[in-house]
Amino acid sequence: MAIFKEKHYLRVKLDKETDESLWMQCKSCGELVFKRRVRENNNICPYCGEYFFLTAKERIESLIDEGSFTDISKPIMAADPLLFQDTKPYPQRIEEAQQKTGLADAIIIGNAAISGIVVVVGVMDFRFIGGSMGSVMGEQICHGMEEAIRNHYPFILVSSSGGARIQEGILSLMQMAKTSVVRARLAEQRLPFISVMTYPTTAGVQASIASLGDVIIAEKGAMIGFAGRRVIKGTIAEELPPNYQTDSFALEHGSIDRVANREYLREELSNVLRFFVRQ
Amino acid sequence: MAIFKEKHYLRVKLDKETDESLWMQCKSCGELVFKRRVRENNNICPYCGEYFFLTAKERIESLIDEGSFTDISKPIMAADPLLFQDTKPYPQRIEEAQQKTGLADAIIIGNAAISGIVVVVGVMDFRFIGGSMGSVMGEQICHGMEEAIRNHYPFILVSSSGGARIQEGILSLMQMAKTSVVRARLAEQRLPFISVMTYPTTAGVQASIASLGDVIIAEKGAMIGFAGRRVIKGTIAEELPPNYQTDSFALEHGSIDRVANREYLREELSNVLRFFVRQ
Amino acid sequence: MAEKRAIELLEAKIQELRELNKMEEIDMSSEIARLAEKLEALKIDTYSNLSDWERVKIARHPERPYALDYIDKIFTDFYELHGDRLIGDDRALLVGLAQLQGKPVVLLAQQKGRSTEENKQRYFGMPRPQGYRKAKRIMALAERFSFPLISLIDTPGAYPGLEAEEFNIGGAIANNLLAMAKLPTPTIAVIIGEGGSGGALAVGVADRVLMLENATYSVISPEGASAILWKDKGKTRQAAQALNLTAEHLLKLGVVDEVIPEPLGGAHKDPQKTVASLKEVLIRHFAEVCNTPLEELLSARYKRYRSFGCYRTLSDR
Amino acid sequence: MAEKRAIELLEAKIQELRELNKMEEIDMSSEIARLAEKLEALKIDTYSNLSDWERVKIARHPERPYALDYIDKIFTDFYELHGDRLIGDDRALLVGLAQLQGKPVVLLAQQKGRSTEENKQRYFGMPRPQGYRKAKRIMALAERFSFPLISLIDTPGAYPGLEAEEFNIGGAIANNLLAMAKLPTPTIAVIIGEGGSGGALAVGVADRVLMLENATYSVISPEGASAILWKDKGKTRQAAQALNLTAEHLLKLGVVDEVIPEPLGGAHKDPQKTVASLKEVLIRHFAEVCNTPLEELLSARYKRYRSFGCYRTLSDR
Ligand SMILES: [Zn+2]
Ligand SMILES: [Zn+2]
Repeated sequence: MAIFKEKHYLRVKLDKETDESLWMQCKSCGELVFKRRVRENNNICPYCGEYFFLTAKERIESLIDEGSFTDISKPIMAADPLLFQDTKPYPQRIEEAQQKTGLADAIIIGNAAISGIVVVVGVMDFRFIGGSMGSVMGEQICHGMEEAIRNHYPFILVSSSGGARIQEGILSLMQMAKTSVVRARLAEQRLPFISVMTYPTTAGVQASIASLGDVIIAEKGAMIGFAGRRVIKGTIAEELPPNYQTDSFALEHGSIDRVANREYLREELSNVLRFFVRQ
Repeated sequence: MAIFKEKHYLRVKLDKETDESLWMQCKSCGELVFKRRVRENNNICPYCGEYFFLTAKERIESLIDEGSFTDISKPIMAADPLLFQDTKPYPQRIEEAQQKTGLADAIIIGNAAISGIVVVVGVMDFRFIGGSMGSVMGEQICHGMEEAIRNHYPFILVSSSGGARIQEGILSLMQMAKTSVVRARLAEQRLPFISVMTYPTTAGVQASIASLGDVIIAEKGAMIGFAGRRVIKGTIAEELPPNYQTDSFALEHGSIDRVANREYLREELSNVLRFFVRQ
Repeated sequence: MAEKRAIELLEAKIQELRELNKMEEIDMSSEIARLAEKLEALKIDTYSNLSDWERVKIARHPERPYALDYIDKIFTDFYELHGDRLIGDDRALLVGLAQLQGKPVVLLAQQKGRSTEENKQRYFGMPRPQGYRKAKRIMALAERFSFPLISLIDTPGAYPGLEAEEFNIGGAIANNLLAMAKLPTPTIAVIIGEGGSGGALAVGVADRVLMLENATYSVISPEGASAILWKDKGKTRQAAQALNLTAEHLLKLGVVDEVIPEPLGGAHKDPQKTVASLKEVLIRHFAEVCNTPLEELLSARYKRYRSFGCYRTLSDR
Repeated sequence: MAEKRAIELLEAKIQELRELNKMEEIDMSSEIARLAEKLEALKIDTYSNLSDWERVKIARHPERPYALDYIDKIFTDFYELHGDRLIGDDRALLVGLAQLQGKPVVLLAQQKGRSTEENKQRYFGMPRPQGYRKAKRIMALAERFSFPLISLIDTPGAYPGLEAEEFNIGGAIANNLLAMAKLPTPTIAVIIGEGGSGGALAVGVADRVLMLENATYSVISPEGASAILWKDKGKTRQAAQALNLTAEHLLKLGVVDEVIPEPLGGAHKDPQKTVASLKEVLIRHFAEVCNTPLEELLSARYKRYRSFGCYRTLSDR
């Protein structure tokens, strides 16, 4: 369930006037920063170290060997099986998201190399309806795993998602099962699956494919969990610890293997991949 | 580790003078009870419901179809591989235990029927050095499982043990691994193993074969756990709940499947066996 | 609804007349028959065009039969097994062995409470990680002994709470999906009440998915969808409609294989009849899956789940 | 021990002379050589007839190399993995991937703390259920990717505490024994310090069991045995003797395959040398198990554990 308000997480807020400009303001420390410098710094504020959101493409750039990426996403986009309409019709939401992001849906699948190791990688984009998993994302993840099986590559999935996409109803829920059955095949083939959880990896995505990695690495600052703080507060009125559903909470409670700073994530991946790939 | 004082658990205390007599006194309610009546009542006090200890033979009687038992224990007894001596030599302890119990060691293995279902059953006897598991018990349990495999019978183990037998040192510890490797074979053969935990099932026995049942049934009033109350109090000075390591504690914390009153244990076994045996 | 009140009054009246009929000399059977006819017509009018939101309320009706009611009547020798062997036991998700048509099966059953006290114990039917892991443990038993597995699904969702998060409820659900994907034994899931999102799916990946007529199955509750999408807690009716969460819709979407009819007005109006319908359908599918070679089942299960989803190729655009 | 004091004084003296030798014109090398000879003789006198209780003290020596010290020097690229995916992470039992001789392996390592703070985190090297279940999870990884598994054992025992019991530590240990019995990959266990009962065995069922000369491995601690059997906490020396817990004894009993020599006085006297010995022995066995067909390994592992024990047939009586 995409239960998060986007604005709460969109930490990079560009002034409309200066959108095209060279400068941006850090929401965390308030400093004006040269945008290229931020970009070159993995979208980390050079002043306060705050992580800004990475688009899927920025994430790919920051993780893989330069120039090694080939987009192998299936040429598909969302249909509207339920003729879903809330405050707008679903197709309109899709179109707006596509225009905002330049993506067909909330995930890109590609071939790439990480320190020379060839992998299939899937990267979610939170800007696209909260990175929500509908039929397209489910299909792309399965397609990615099948490509990995076909070519005997490791599979890497970088999650950034509020959960299942409500607008496709039960079909979104079924993507949790769908990705799981294909994940089982990947395991049968003894191919490694490294799951990278970033901010946020929650609800239907955390409760399915993202939690099924052979190794699970969280990016520092990730949010990881099933039911959001608001849901729990609403239902149970329980006091939640300050680190609730943070990377440190997940590590402490044993649901992930490691936490890595963004700038070391590439190295982290290359370190772990080396065990699984005979070179 | 046999970390319990026997006297603490031997609740049936016969007056030396009246040992041969027809009467006994219940330690719990103080009533004088006709011994035969207690015996016929599964060694439960007819006045207060207190469970008295069952010897292995009494336990067998109370669980199986009358007259269906054949002792198939291996004709073995403890050696003294370490030439172990504490306040007495180990062979002397063995001999005393043998004389007290009329048993070769702390377990009997047999063929028997429960509601007509033929099984291999192993039953421990706590009177024999605290039901401790040394080489003989480990071998007998393995032998029992192998008989079950040979004849395609279910295997039932009724535990009553303080843990591994100290006097055989590391060889006792190895019985935990030994029974586990044979248990794995039983599973490969898809034969059911029903583990019955009685008072007490602790330490090395609870931390190996007794916890590996396909179904685990505790007798009401059982004690189940790894580290005894004294050990924890001694090491950690933690406050322990009043039901610590009782049957209800184990049920609540998910380490056993069911709790059954002694008088229903036979029925309980026949109920569960029926699922596994095509008749 | 005024119609519901009228139905209740009419039902009461007919009952009174039936009592009179027994006790007195006067024969009232023709009057009774006429009234019964009227009642039937009124019921059909009232219930056959239930809105999706009305079905949600029926699915949640406090008198609706719960899992144990079906287990009692359809299975024999239910032998409950407790505990995940890790942390604890969960009373919202029961597991055990039982016989169906003389064959041993493994049961997974989500169970709500009838009383406040029972609901406290059963967390209002919302399983915790302890429950999902107990289910996973019992799947291993089903595998070892080739017991078919039958799930009865009825939950608002997995329990949202701090302890559940600490015990990695998301991971527990995910691992159940994986386990059910591979489980080498016939599996059937029946949605008998609320099919609440991941909390339902975690025991619902199966060779056959059956669903009672007024049960619901959804990625999110209408309340949740209303709050998130409309930013308004009151749009539950619209949300229910939009979500396509009824059995009829789910049958069309291929998520459900067969819809089990309920008495007019819902299962609670005639539990016995509901049990009988469910039993008939379940037994038919049970015979089918048990008579299908395992390889075929697994391959069909794979294809079923692999193919879920609906999208356009970009050239359609 | 007066001898130990003498050894320390002599060592200090030799060190002083060596310093002098460097700085001054005077050649003291013959004096140094003579003293070194004396020192060696004294050491042999003192250490070569260590009582079992003295070895217990060496095995527990706070300066003794711990698991991470060996991992650092013998393996490359240690990549720790955290968490059991159920409850938590355990710092007394570390798991991870590493390379040995250029081959990927899975490591299980029981790790004590050096400081009070570290010991608090590591529960003095006593793993909790979280640790054993993390180990079991990583065994599944070893199985999937055919990684050999190497355990470094050094624990006073599994952690005794309320939470550990609540999380079924006995069941966790039992299930590890079962998992290691079947694990279809080569396995080696090395006892580097204390092999504390079930808490050690839970990661110690293996194709090869190696042991450092002054390590111990026992069904119960000397303190525990003393309290239970002698009803006297002071009989630890006798208990240690009676338990046959040293490497030499365990080799004879067939529980251990090879004893790895330590420097005189114990591993902490010369950690580098100890590491080198351990590495040599480990690598030799590693090559052997990796070159043995898996079927053979599993069948030998079965036979090994099936045959443990010593008893008389009743006709011997
Ligand atoms: Zn900043
Ligand atoms: Zn009494």
